[in-house]
Amino acid sequence: MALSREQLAQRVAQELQDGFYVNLGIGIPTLVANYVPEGIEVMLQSENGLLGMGQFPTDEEVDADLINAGKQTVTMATGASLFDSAESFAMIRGGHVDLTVLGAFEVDCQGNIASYMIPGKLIKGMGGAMDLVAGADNIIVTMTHASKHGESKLLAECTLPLTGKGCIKKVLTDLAFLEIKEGKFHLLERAPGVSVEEIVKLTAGELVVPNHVPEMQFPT
Amino acid sequence: MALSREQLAQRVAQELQDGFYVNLGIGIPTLVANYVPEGIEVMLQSENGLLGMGQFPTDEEVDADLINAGKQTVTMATGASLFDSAESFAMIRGGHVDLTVLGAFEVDCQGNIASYMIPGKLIKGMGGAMDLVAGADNIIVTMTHASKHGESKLLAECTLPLTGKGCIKKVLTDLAFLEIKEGKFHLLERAPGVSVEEIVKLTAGELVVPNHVPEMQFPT
Amino acid sequence: MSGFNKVVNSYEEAMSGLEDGMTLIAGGFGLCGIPENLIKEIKNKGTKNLTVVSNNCGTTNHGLGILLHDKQVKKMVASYVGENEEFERQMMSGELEVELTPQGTLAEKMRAAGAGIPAFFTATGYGTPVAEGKESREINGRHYILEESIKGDFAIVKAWKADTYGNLVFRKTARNFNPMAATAGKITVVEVEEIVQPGELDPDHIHTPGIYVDRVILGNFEKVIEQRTTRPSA
Amino acid sequence: MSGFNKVVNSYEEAMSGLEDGMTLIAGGFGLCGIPENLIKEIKNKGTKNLTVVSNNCGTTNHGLGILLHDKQVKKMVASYVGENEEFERQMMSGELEVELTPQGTLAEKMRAAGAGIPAFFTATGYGTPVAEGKESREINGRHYILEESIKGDFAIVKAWKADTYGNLVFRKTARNFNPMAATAGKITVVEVEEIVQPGELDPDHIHTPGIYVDRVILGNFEKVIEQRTTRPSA
Repeated sequence: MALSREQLAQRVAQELQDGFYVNLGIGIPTLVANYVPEGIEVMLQSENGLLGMGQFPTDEEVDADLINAGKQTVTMATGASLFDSAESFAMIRGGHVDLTVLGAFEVDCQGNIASYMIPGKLIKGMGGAMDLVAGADNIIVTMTHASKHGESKLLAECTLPLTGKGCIKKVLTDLAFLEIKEGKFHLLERAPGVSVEEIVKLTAGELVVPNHVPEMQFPT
Repeated sequence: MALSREQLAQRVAQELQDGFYVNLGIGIPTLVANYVPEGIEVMLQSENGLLGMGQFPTDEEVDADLINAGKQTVTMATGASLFDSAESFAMIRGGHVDLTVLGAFEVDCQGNIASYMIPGKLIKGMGGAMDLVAGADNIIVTMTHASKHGESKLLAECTLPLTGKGCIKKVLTDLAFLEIKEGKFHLLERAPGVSVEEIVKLTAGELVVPNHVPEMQFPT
Repeated sequence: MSGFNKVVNSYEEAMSGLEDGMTLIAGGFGLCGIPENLIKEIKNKGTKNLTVVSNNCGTTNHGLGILLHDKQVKKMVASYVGENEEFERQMMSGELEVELTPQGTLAEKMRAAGAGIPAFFTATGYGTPVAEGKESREINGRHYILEESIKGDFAIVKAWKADTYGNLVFRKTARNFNPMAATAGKITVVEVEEIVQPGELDPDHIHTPGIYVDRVILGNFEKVIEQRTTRPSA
Repeated sequence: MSGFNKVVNSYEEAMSGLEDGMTLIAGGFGLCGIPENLIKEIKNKGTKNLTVVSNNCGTTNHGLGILLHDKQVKKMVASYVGENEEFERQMMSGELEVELTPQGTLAEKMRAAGAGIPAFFTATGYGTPVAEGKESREINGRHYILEESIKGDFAIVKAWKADTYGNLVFRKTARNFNPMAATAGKITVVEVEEIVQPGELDPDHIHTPGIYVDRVILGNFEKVIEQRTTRPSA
């Protein structure tokens, strides 16, 4: 079975370490905050100028001056700090964020990522994504492995305009957890019930498959 | 008579305008603060991180955490702000300071200034002077016109290592107030009782002397 | 009246001098921390052919988005188009020139302009469409591109409080691009929720010193929320 | 204990990992806002061949100056030598390598290192000895030189207050180079006058977010004044 959005978030959350400063992109990455493992504390960085993002506010707590990068109303966690956009991206560009999680349309086995536009169809803009992928050492891309029509999004070479070049090392799809190194995808784990064959079929870029590919583990 | 240190400061103070943000260098420039004309308000920028420098503290007010760029204890004027050194030099380099006053060993008629070292003899370091002369549009250099041995310090070409190139337009010496333009010194005013001949004799760089050179005026 | 008093009393005066074809830098992130009434004044003035530099262009009906209706904007420099249909439509149709700029690069371009730094190297955008036409260079084994600073004829800024000298304090994430925008305008106009006397703001807490600010005006803010997201009360 | 607790309880622990030949970035301006006891610990450790990056090198008997006595410093990157005879002596005699760097350029080099900007253009120093060996370029009719960022293996910082997460607040002009230094160290150690609990510092008033800080230690400060200058009491 392909992973649900919640399972994607849960699997990413397993990569968190105590004391990590983490930037979570819009969409599935945002859900990761709901699955921080017991005994671990992380601080969430929101690139519009907040380190230590808290949960959503109650109706009474809503403050138009306190939003996250997805423009949602939020609260501050204890020990939070506020700063301007230049400082925020100094943190990001300077490599001070321990983990960045973001979505993508395509990745390829050179570590390239495309996530901000589909020429002629869709232009969202890159927002902070180009800075995040260029600045972080530790990035996890969360995405669907293939389109609804079965076209792989893990390519030999991205077809869409790039968000970043040679910067992605870890990809979590709804089917598999993969590492990118030496110009190849390396299959690390498969989603529960998903066969290696299916993953191979839906991965267009060169894929290295070890003898044993463990299933992802989720707490029950 | 050559101007006293106080008169140099007084003459510079006549260039102040209401609402000016001013950086005063160490030495004679610092004295300018004592002669701000009636009805005019200026704010003093101290490049170590203070805008709105006040007078010296009383014994009771002395605070080791509040000093000026000359490392003297100071106070804050009403409406002062504090900031870090990067912000301070953003103001300076970005051209936000309205007037900069600083000393020099030599200037020349190309607008070059030398003020931070005499090879083999003296190395003070440039401190913030290189940033100040590069960042400001409106600079007044205060200096003695010649050495004790009668050697001009207003040269055709500086002999000492430069602090800045082509950035000086106004020079106030103990003998004269001069403008630098089109590769020449232009005599604007002479110190009371100082003859044009004496100024000509002590100016090594090309000097343009108009028919009438007014004496500087000082309040009595 | 002190030469440092920056307070103006009408929006007309606040935006006087803004002319067709000028470059306008605006603070704000989405609809958070935007100078709402300065933007409305620009709409009322009908100034045309503006180049607007701002992370977003508001939404279709709020913030900078209202300048798109009457085609007041010739060119937009922004990082994000999403959530503004009119912006996307004018961009796709070619009516509006758009220079998509990464968010951190945009913030740094504004800061650099204010700080007298004409250009800087950044890894952001290397190997992407953003790098086209720009110098790239390898430094210590990494690839970077050269980005130029971006200065505005006008900067419009939203702060929480100002004193009459133009010292500014921002509130929470409404700070965002505002401090950099304030430094990057030849003329910087700030709209605030409260004006206090000099000396009332703690000098250690001032985010933007008044040296960057030319005009301050007291405004009433609507503060539209784009994504009101809540959890149940306990 | 939280993964974000940065507090250490001994100077030995605070400076552990500092080794011969490393680059050390230090906050402070003259003797104002210097991490006094972190410097003393380096003297006690006897670490040698250091490259020290700081606006000044203290005075002969205080601050970083105490590292000059035992020749612990191989190279000094600073803007100002004056008022420290031993510094000047070692520089003139060639015992100490010195890279004189304009004060604003030095501050920006530290900030750039922390902000992932490897190099930037500045007009400061163009046409002077500072420009030697550096690229220069004309941009929009002005001349600039290219300056590279400067990163430290260690940064030592003095703040007024910290919370246990390493969020910092500075006081008056003791702020100076400290916030930039804090961002520029691979390991950043901060000595403070007071440690408070997370949540006690107003998030809007924090000058340096804890993300830049690795270790915090509570210190006792002598705060030597270089130029005590007073006016008569009224």
